[in-house]
Amino acid sequence: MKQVLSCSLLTALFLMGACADDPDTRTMDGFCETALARVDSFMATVSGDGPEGVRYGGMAVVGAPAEMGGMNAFAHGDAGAVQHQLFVNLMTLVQYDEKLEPVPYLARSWELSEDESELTFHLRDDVRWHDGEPTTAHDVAFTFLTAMDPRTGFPNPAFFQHYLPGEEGVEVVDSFTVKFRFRPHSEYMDTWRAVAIMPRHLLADVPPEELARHPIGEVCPVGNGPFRFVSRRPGDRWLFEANPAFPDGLGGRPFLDRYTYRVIPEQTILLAELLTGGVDVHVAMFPNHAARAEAEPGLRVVSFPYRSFLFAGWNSRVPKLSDPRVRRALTLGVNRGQIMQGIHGERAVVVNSGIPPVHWAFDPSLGDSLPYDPDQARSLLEGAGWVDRNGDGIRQDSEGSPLRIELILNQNQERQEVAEIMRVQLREVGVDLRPRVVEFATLMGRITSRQRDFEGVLVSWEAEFRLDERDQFHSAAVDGLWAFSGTRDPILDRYLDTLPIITDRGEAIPVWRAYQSRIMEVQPYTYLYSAYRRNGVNERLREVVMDARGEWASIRGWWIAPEDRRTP
Amino acid sequence: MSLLEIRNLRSVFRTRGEEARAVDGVDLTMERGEAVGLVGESGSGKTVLALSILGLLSHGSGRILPGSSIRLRGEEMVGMKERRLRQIRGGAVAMVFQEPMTSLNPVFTVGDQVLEAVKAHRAMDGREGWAEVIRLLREVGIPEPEQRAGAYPHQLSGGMRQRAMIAMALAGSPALLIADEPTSALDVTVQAQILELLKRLQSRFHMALLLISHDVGVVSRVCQTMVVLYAGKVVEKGPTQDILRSPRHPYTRGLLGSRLFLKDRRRVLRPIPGEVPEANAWPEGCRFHPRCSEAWHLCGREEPRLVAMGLGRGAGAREGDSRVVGPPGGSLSEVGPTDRGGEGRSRARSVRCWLFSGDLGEET
Amino acid sequence: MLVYAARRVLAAVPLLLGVATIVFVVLALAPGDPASMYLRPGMSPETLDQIRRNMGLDAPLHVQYGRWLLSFLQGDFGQSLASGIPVKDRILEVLPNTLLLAAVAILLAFVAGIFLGVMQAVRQHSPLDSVLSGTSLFFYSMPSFWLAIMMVLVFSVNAGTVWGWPVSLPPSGMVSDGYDLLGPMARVRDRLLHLVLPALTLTLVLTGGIARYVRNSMLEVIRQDYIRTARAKGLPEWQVVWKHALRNALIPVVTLLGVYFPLLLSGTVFIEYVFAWPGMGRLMVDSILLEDYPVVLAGTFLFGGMVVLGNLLADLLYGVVDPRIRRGDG
Amino acid sequence: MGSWMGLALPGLPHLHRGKWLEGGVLLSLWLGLLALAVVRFDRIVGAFRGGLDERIALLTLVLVLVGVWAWAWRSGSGALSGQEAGKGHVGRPLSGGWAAFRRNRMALLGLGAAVALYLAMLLTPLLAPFDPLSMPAFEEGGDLGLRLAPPSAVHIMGTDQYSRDVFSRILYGARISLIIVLLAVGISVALGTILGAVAGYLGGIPDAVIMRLLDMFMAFPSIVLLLAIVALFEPSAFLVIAALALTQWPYTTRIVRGEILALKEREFAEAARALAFSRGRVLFRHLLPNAMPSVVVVASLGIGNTIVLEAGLSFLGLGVPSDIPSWGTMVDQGRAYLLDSWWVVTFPGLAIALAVLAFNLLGDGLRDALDPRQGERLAR
Repeated sequence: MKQVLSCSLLTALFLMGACADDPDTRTMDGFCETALARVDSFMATVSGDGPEGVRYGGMAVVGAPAEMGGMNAFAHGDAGAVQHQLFVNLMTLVQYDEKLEPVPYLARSWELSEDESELTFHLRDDVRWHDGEPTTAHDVAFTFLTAMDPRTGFPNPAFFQHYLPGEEGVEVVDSFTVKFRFRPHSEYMDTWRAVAIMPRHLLADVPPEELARHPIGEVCPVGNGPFRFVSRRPGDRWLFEANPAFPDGLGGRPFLDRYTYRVIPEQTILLAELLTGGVDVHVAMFPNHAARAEAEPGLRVVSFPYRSFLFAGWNSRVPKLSDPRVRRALTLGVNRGQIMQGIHGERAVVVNSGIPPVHWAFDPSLGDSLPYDPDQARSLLEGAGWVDRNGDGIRQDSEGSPLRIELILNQNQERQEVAEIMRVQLREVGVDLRPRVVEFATLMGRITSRQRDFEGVLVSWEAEFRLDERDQFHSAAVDGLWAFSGTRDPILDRYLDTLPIITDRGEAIPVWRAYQSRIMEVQPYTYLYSAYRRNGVNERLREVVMDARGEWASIRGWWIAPEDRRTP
Repeated sequence: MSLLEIRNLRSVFRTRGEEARAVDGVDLTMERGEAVGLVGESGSGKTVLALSILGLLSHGSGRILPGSSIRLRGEEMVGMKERRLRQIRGGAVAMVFQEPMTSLNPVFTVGDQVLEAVKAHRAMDGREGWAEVIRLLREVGIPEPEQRAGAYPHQLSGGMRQRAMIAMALAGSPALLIADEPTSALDVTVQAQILELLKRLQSRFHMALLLISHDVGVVSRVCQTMVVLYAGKVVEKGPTQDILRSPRHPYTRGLLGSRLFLKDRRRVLRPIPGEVPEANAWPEGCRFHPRCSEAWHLCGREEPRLVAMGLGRGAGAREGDSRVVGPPGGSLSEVGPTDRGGEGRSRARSVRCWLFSGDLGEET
Repeated sequence: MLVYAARRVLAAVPLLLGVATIVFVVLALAPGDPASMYLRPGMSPETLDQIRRNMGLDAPLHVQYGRWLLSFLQGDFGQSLASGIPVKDRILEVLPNTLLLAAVAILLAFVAGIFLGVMQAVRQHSPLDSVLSGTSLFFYSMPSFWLAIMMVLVFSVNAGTVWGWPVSLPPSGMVSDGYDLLGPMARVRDRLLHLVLPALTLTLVLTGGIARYVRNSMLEVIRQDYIRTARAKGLPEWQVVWKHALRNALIPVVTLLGVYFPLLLSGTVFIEYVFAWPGMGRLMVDSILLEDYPVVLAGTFLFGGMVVLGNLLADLLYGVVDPRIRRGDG
Repeated sequence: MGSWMGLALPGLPHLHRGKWLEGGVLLSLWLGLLALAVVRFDRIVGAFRGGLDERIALLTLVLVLVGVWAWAWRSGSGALSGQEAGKGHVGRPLSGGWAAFRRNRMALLGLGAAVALYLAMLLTPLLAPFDPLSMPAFEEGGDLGLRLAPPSAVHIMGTDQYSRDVFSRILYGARISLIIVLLAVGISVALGTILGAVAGYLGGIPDAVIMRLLDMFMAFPSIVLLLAIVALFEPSAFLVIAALALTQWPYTTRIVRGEILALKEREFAEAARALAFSRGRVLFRHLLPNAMPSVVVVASLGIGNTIVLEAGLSFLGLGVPSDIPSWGTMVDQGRAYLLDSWWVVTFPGLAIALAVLAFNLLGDGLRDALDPRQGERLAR
C-alpha cells in the first residue's frame, strides 16, 4: 500500500512536471494575459506561408554562464540583456556594421543639422510591435522622454548627457519622423545604436517609478525585433521564436524558427553541453575551454577583440596609494604581457588606458613606456619612501607600517587568477598585495559608496563605443558613483571637458593620445589587458559572425541546414 | 528408535572474539510422548542446547562442533541441509520461548504470525489456514479467538501471548515441543495455567516435551525425567521423583536447597554461592568445584564423568540411556562405579560427580 | 488526527515567522545593496537613489519589515526585487522541479540504502559488509558538487567518445530544447534522461547514510527474540530477514524520512547548481546573492514549513508502521 | 635476537611474532619518517633557524620517532602482559569502548587515516616538496610551460594553472581545511553540549527557550543559512568558522539534552542529589561525563559533515580567504581545468572525500563501540 502510494505520488509529480512546461508565465498578470493574447492573435494572422528556402527552420541554443536581465531598455543594462534588446527582441534606430559605422535599421535615414545640434530620423513605416501595433515616432519620443525622466532610473543616462532636457529635446514631426536637439558632441549616433525603442502604447500609462519592475521586462516582453518572446523560466532559459512580421526590407523573418538562451552556471557543464551538442553556442568561454573546444571536430571558436578590459583600480584617497610613483610601480611590477599570455595566449592585447583596442582612438604604441620592469618599480618605491626595513621582503614606510594593499575582486575565475599572479609578482618588488574575493554586490557597494572603503579593486569594464571617462576621472565627478580612484587632475579635467565635444575624429585623435599619456602618468589604474571574447560555436550553425558589436549581432542570419537540424 | 538421540553434543558460540563451549559433551535421549525437564541456572547452557537441537545456533554466532550428533527419528541433524532443517523447525520440532512479549513480532497480528507457521508446514489456502489458526488459538485456550487473532501482541496479556506462542508451536503438529522457560516471565497464577496447558497438550497430542527451566518445581510438575545441566555438562539425570528425593550431585542439592518452600517454614534457604562462570572460562577439573561446599583437592584437577547408578524399578532398560564411565585419571575400580547396564533397570539415573559414586548402589 | 495535525501546523507558524525574521535581520544587516545590480557606468548617485526608491528600499528597516509582514500575513509574498515577478509564481514554478528531483532521489536512495543496509547487517563483519559500507560511505563522504562534475565527465562528455557507450546522458537542464514539440512518450523519455544524472548523484550521496542507518537498525532487530521465533517456525531465511526483521528495522528509518526530505531540499543546492536544474535550491542561492529578500524570506518560510510538515508526516507514518503507537491504543 | 632487531627496526619483532598489523604500522612509520629525515635533511637543518611551522614539524618528527621506538620497545619486550591486564579495566565512560573499537577494522582504518592526516598536517613543512605559493612560471624569466604540468616524478600530482605544485598545496591546504573545521566543530560541540545540558537538566523555561531556538535553527536548512551569512558579509576565517558553528550546534544539543534527561533519572544522579551537591556540580561532575560518549560520536561525525560544508562554501567561492586555499577552494579554482588537466581538481577532491571518509569511519566506529543505539546521520 505504502509503495503504491509513493509510486503514484511520484508519477503524479512527474506528469505534473511534464505538463507544466508549456509557457505558463503568461497567466501571472493581467497585463501579460492581454498582451500575449494579442501577440498570439497577431502572429497567427501573419505566420501563414513563411518564406521558402533551405535556410528557414531549425532551432538554436545559446548557452551562457549567467542569467541576463530582461527586455526592458529602461531597466536592464547588463551586456547580455542589452544585446538581446538590440539584436533579438527589440530594435534600435540604427545598427553598426562590421566597420562600426551606423547603418539604417528602424530608421531608414537621418540627417544632422548644420550646427550639429539637431538630429532628424526618418523611420520605417513597416515595423510592427509583436502585438500588431505599428512602431512610430511616438514610441521613439516616448523612449527618449522616459529615459530622461529621473524617476525612471534609466541605467545609462550618459547617453543623453548632451541632449536638451524633456520636451525641448525631442519633437515628433510626423508619425515616422522624429527630431532631437542637443549640444554638439561626438559620436552622437552611438546613443541610437545602444538604446532600444520601447512600446509607448503599452507603457504610456505606467508611472515611471514602476517601469523598471513592469512585467514587460521579464515576464512577457513585447518587442518589435526579429524574434518574439515566447516563454521564460528565470535562471534557466528564455525562448524566442522568429517574428514572421519582421519587415522584408530588413531581410524578413530570421532563418531560425526559434532561439533559446540557456543559463548553465557551471562552466565545465556548459562546455560539456557544447561538446555533446546540447547547446550550439557557448558564450564567454574560459580560455582553456576554448582550446578544448577548438580541438573538437565539428566545433569552432569564434573569437574577437572586444571593448572590455581588465584593470586594478587604486583608491588614491588612501594615503599609501596617493603617490603616483607607488601606483606606477604597481604597474611596472606586474608582468602584464606574461599574465595575459599565460591566461589568454595570443587572444588579448595589453592596454594602458580605458580605450579598448577596437576603438578608433586606440594606439598600441603607447604602452611602450610601461613595460614589465621590476627594477624600476623597486626604485620608484624606494623614492616614495617605501623601503624594506626589517628584511621580511616587504617594504615599510618610515613608521614601519608595511606596504600592504588589499585588492578586492568578485568571484571570477580569470580575475582570481590574475590577482594571484599579481600578488606573487608584486611580492618580488616588496609589495604585499592581498587579493580578497567578495560578493559582487558587496564589491560594488564598497567602490561606489561615499566611504570608498577599499584600497584596490580588480574589475573588468565594458566601454561603450562612445568613450567618456568623465565620471571616472573628472574632479567635478569625484563624488559620483564611479570616481572610485578619486583622481583629481586639472590636466585630465581639461581633456575630459574637451574630448566629448570634438566631433571630428581626425581632430580628436591627437587629443585622445595626449589624454592617454596623461592617464599613464597619473596611473589611476593599473590597466592590464583587453581579452578577446571567445565563443564556442557548433559548426552546424552557419554564418555566425561575432565581433565587437556583440555575440548576437548577426543572429538574423544564423541558419542550420535541414540535415543538421536537431530532431527533438 | 528413539525420537531424539543426542550424543556428545558440543556447541560453541562466539563472544568477544573467542569461542566459548556453552554445551560440552551432552548426551540426551527422548522417547515419543516423554516429558523431560532440563534444569540449571542461567548460563548453564540450557538454551544453547535447545537451539542446537533446532539447528538455530548458526544463525546467532554459534556452531555445533564436529563429532556431535543429534538424531531425530534416526535422521542426523548435525550438518543437515538448511532446507530440510526448515521443514523440521516448527514441524517435527517446535519451540516456545521464554519471553512471550519479545518473542512475538510486534508489528504483525497474532493471527498472522500463527498463520505463517501453519502455512510454512501445511499446504493450505488462506481460508483454510485462517480456520486452522482460529482452531489452534481455541485449542490453547484463548477466548474469542476470532477477535484475538486480529490483535497485535502488545494488546494481549502475558498469558495470552504465551498461549499464542504455544498455538504457533502447535501449528506444525510437532512430535517434540521444546519449551524454554515458558513460564518464567509470567505471573504465578498464569504460570500454573500455562503448565497445565502444556501438560494437557502433551498428553493429548502424544508429543514429547523438553521443558527447560531453572525452577525445579516447574519441571517436577510436568516431567517424568529430569536432567540437570551445569556449565555445559549434564551433572545428573534420572526420574524426577528420584532426584527430588535424593539428589546426588552437590549442584543438584544446591539447586533444590535454594528453592523457597512456602509451606515448610522450617527449611533454611541455602543459596549456591557465586554464579555460573563465563562459558569461555570454565574452571579446570570439575566445573562446579569453585562453588562447591564439598569440594576437595581432586576436584580442581580431575573432571568427573557420568556414572550409571544402578537404580532400577520395573523393567525395560534401554541401551544408551546413560553411559557408564569412570574417572579420567583414576581407576575405575578404585572409585567404584560399575556397569550394571543391561541388567534390567527401569530407568538409569546418573550422577556426574564421581566423588560421590561411593554411594553407588544405595537404594532410594 | 486531523485536529492534531492542524494544531501542529498552526503551532509552527510563529516559529517559521521567527525564522523568517532572523533571515530578514541577517539580510538587512548585510553590507550589500540589492539595487547595486542595476548599477551601470555613467549612472549618477541620484539615479541609484531613484532605483532604490522604486524598489521600496528607501524606507527605514522596520517599515520595510512591517510592510513585508503585513502583506505576508495576508498571503501575499510580494514581488521579487530582482525580476519584479511575483514571488509566489517564482516559487511555484521551481518548487515542483526540486520536489521531483528530491522525491526520485529519496526513493532510490531509500530502496538502495535499505537493500545495502540489510545485506550488510545480515553479513555483519564479513568482507562484503566492509566493502559495501566502505563504498557507500565513500560516496557519502564525497562533496556532492565534485561527484556531480565527475558524473558528467563519465556519463556525458566521455560516454560516447572515450568509452564508446551508445547513450550520452544530457549534462544539464530538465528538458531538451524543443521539448514542447515532442510527442507524449518522447517527452517522458526526454525528462527521464535529464533526470538520470542529477537524481543518481543525489542518490549516491544519500545512500551511504541511509544504508548505515538501516544496518545499525537491522543489527539491533536481528538480535531480537522474535527473529529467533520466526526461524524456529521454519520460515525461510529471506522471509525472516525481509519481512520480520526489516519491517521492524524500518520503524526508526521512517523518522529519517521525515528529517531527510526537508534537508534534501537544501541538499540539492549544489546538485541544482551544477546540473543547471531550475529548482528551489538555486533560486534561494541566486536570491541570497542578489539580496532579493522577498524571495529569500518566502523560501525560508517554505523550507521551514517543509521541515515541520516532514516531521509531522514522519510522526504519522510512525503510527502506520508501528502498531504499538497507533493512536487510541494509548 | 628479537630485541636486537627491535632496537634498529621497531616493529620487526612484531612481524617476526606474527603481529602483522602492529608490526607493519610501526615499521612503515619508522622507515617512512627516517627516509623523510634523510631526504629532507637540508630542511631539518634549516628548521633550527626557521619559523614556528618548521620547528613544530621538526619537533613532531622527533617525537613520533621516539614514540614509535618507545612503543615498539614496550610492546615488543614482553610488556604484553601488562597490556592484557589493562583490558578488563572499565569504569570511565570512554575507556569501555576501546575493546569493541579495536575489533572494528574499518574504524581502525578511519582512526589511522585521521591520525596520519594530523601527522601530515604537522609535518607539512618537511613533507611538502615545493613552496605552495611560488609560481615559477610567472616569476622573473619564468616559463609558461611549467603551468598545468601532468603528474610526474617531480610533481607527483602535477602543477596547477599557476605552475604551483598540487601535492604541496594539498598538504598545506589540509591545515586550512582542518583548522577551520576543527575550530568550528569544537565551538559548535561545546556550545551545543552546554545548551543541551542546561536544557535537559534544568527543564522548564530554559529548556523551552533553548528548544524553540533549536527548532528555529533546525527548521532552516543549514546550507542556506550558511550561504546567507557568508555570502552577504565579507568572508573571513572568523565568519566562516562562526557560521559553521552556528549551523551545527543543534545536533549536539538535541543529543546531549536527550542523554541528560535519561541520565537524570538514574540512581547515581539521585544519589548525588541526595548528597545535596550543588546543581552545577551534579550536572558537570556527574551527568555530563556520562554523556561524553555521545558527544564524542557527534563531534567526529560532525567533523566529516563540516569538511564537506566548508568545501561546499569554498566551491561557491565563499570560503575562507587565505594565501593558501583550503581544499574546497582548490576544487573551486581548479575546476575550470578539469577537462584538460584533470589532476588540478581531482586530487583535492579526493583529499576531501578521503578525509571525510576517515572521520566518518572513525565516528561510526566510535558510535558502534560507545553507543550502538544512537545513530542519526543527517543529510547535508
